[in-house]
Amino acid sequence: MKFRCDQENSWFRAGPVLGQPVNEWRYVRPIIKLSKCNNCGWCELYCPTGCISEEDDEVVIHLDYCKGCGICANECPKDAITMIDEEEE
Amino acid sequence: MKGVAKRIASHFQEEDLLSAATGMCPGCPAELAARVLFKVLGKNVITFRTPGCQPIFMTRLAGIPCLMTNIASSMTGARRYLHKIGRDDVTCVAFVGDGATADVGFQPLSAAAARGEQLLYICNDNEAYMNTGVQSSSATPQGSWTSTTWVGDSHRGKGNEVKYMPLIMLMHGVSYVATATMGYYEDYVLKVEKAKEAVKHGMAYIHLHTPCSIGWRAPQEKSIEMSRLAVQTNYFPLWEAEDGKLKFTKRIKKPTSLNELIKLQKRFSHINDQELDRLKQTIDKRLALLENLAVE
Amino acid sequence: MNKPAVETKPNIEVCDGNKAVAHAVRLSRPDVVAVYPITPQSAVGEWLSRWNDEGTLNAEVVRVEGENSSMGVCCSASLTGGRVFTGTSSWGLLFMMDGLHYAAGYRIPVVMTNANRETPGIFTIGNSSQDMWSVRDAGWIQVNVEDNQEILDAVIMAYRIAEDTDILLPMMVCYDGFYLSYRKDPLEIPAQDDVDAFLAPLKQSKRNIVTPDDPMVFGIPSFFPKDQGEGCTEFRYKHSAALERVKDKIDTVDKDFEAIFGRSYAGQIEAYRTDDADIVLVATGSVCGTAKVVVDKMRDDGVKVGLIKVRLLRPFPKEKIAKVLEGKKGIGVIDRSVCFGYHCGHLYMELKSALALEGLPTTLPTLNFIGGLANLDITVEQVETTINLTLAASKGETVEEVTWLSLEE
Amino acid sequence: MREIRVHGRGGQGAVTAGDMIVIAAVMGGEFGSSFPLYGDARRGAPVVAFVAIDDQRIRLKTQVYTPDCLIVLDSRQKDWPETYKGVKSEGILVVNHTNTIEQQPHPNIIKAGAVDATQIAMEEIGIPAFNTCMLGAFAATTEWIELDSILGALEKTFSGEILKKNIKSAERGYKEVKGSSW
Repeated sequence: MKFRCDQENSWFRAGPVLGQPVNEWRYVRPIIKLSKCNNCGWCELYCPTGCISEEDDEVVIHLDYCKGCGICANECPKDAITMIDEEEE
Repeated sequence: MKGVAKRIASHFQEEDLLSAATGMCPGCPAELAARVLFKVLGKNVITFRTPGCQPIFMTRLAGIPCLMTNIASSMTGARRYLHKIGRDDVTCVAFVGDGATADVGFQPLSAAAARGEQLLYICNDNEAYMNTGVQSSSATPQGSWTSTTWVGDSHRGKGNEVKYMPLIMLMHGVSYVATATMGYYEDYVLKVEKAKEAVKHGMAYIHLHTPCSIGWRAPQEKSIEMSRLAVQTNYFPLWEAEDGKLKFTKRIKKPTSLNELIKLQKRFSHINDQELDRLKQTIDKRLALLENLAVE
Repeated sequence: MNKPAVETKPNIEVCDGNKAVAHAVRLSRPDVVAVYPITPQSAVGEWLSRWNDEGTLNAEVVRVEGENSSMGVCCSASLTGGRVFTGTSSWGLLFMMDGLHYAAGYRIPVVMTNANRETPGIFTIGNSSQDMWSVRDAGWIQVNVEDNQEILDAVIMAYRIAEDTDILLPMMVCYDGFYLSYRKDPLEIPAQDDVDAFLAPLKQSKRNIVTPDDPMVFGIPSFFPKDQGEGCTEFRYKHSAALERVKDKIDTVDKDFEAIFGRSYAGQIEAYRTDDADIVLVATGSVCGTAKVVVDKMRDDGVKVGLIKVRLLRPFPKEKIAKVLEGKKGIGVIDRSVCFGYHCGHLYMELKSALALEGLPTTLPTLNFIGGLANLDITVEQVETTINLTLAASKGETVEEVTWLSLEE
Repeated sequence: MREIRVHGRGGQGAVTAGDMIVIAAVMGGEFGSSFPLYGDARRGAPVVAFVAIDDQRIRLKTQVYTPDCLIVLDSRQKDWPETYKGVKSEGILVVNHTNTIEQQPHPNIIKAGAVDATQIAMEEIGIPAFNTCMLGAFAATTEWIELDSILGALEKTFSGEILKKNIKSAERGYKEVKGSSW
């Protein structure tokens, strides 16, 4: 018998594992116009995937984990985020 | 920042206990709600989930997958054992759908509430069985299309009113009942904080309204906006009840027209004026009932 | 009634099968107990609740609202590390069917008793084995016992078997409703010290538990169907292999039990006067008591008859049974249930398949007798009939393969 | 092995009477076994308890078809033919009845003990809990079990004031039973 798992049943260690990148799910992606952004943090707050963070006073979107839902663009009070087609440069 | 605002903000320094990528659909407010939930609750939890949308995202926390038919009893078993070995510090928390709450898992939930089990139960109400393909549940609103309530010559969407779970739970005499939605972020955070405390004395139940862009056939970027509109139209009033005393946490002085919410959702695309009126009447009736019960 | 003090010496008490269960559970020191009342086993929950309220049982007793919930309570309490107990019967057993599969698939040592009773559809509360056999594919270890002392002893042994790290499977101790659950017999109630000593080896065994201190998650679905399928195949294989290990384990545990308590039940099966027997009855449950009396009586009359009492139902002890039956001239199987789709009894269907798998000649005259449904008695006369018909068949006479005892002309 | 069948109605204590005979037998150094049969109806419906006593562990798990002794708690059942079904020759009847049994109730019954257990129970206990009185009468009529063993069984079953009252009732049953034989 060839076993893949050393457990008797489906136990998994719940370590700090990142899931699979989800960038392929996306049709559109967010672009921030930094000139319009006032660092209010609203987009970070509402991003369901938690892929937006503030680094060195600048909002950064980790696109590997962005599913392109567009909530950030919809919620941004300054209209600083626009969703562009994934194919666009 | 001061006071409550500072406390809420402090949660965002906490570690995000969910995986960065989960299998949830794009724009799902439940993913956001769970992320925030565990920032407030911390790691000292055992999570309970059922087959459905929710199991996918709790990969970094101790968890037990349960049957949809008896999630509240499963929580009871773990909670009682933890109590016996002196681990009352561990919170047993469920994050499950409206089907598991209001329908197939209702009997155990009702019994656990009546026994006063110390459980934190969050109902992720997206108003239908979304994970299996948008079948009607007893939380589905009147007139809504679902894959089991079609619009045709003999029927026009779901026939009867919503089974309003939060009030049913209130009548069980549980420690804490609240309605919440991600459109009112800080309100949700405060309610989770209160629930975390209340669970030391009995059951805490949060009814979380989470628009589902797939099942509601609505634009995915609008899910947070819709959850806000649901409150502003009185479609989903925000209230809480500590030890049975009901009070509104958000009063809507000038309600937005229900049409603003309905028109975003293609599941209501067939709705005519008469049907919209009927839905409005149901909503008004519920609000009037809540106002009669409210202490402030 | 007299409440049990902590005894250091065994104590004789006249009690029924349900109280025997309750005593065994109390002595095994469970952490969480959840029992929903159902005839004919309601007293199990009554006794455990009472002793817990009176302070002689230190457990969390959950007054659940249904059997599906009692299994839910037990499963998660077991997953978090507790020793658990639930008991049920018939409709209740079927109401927890999803939970039964859950417990077995998750490989958690839930211990349960089932007072055998007819299943819904024909309204009766009477005894039969229909419920017990209906759940045989849930992946549990199942034993069925003959008398009340055996109930008590089997429940204590169940913890030792289920919680063994080689096994880690839920275990169901079945006993006939009414005929055992309400029968009062003088029982030897073991001393707490002895039970503690018997269960002590389990303290060394470690198993995975769900705790926030070292988060393990359980049964997470895979994103990729192939992984899920292959993973499932592997876990199903391991589960099935663990059930096979139960066969030897139950024999060893029986010997360990005898060393401490002086009583033995011979493990998987009990072969009663079979060595020189020409024909052998095969039965399970309380009817074995009556059958032994009849076997003795027929032996006095010169009939070379023996009895195999099948204790272990899952895994089915096919090797042991085949070994005893090798070279016999006729077999008569007594069933208290109906295996729909085969038009015979369950034990008969199991036995036929065991004989074929073990390579015994298919020409061996094998008869089936169905009786004792819905509290009907399987009487001395009926057992005599089964022996006489089996004897006739063994001599080459033509006998109906399946006889429905109370429907005979 | 001696087999006893207790006939009564739900609530009259037929099952408890059967159990106490077993406890008494065990206290007297014998083995016993008892078990009731009833449907899902409750108080008032006919109930039968099957009891067996022997000097070795009882393996038989069947009902009692050929009783050596009948205990009839409900005096009306004394007149039912089915009460006597299968009774062995040299059978004994113990019945809750006001008067001595004059007429042989069944050809196989050779001995009978009648006691007004309802009256005694009302006087001693205050409620018609007459099964313990009947046990006293059973001990006296059959002489299979010592009265002391019956009283011991009561001690295992009751406590306090209730125990005292039941002991008195059983003792009176033992003393006041009116025997007849054929």
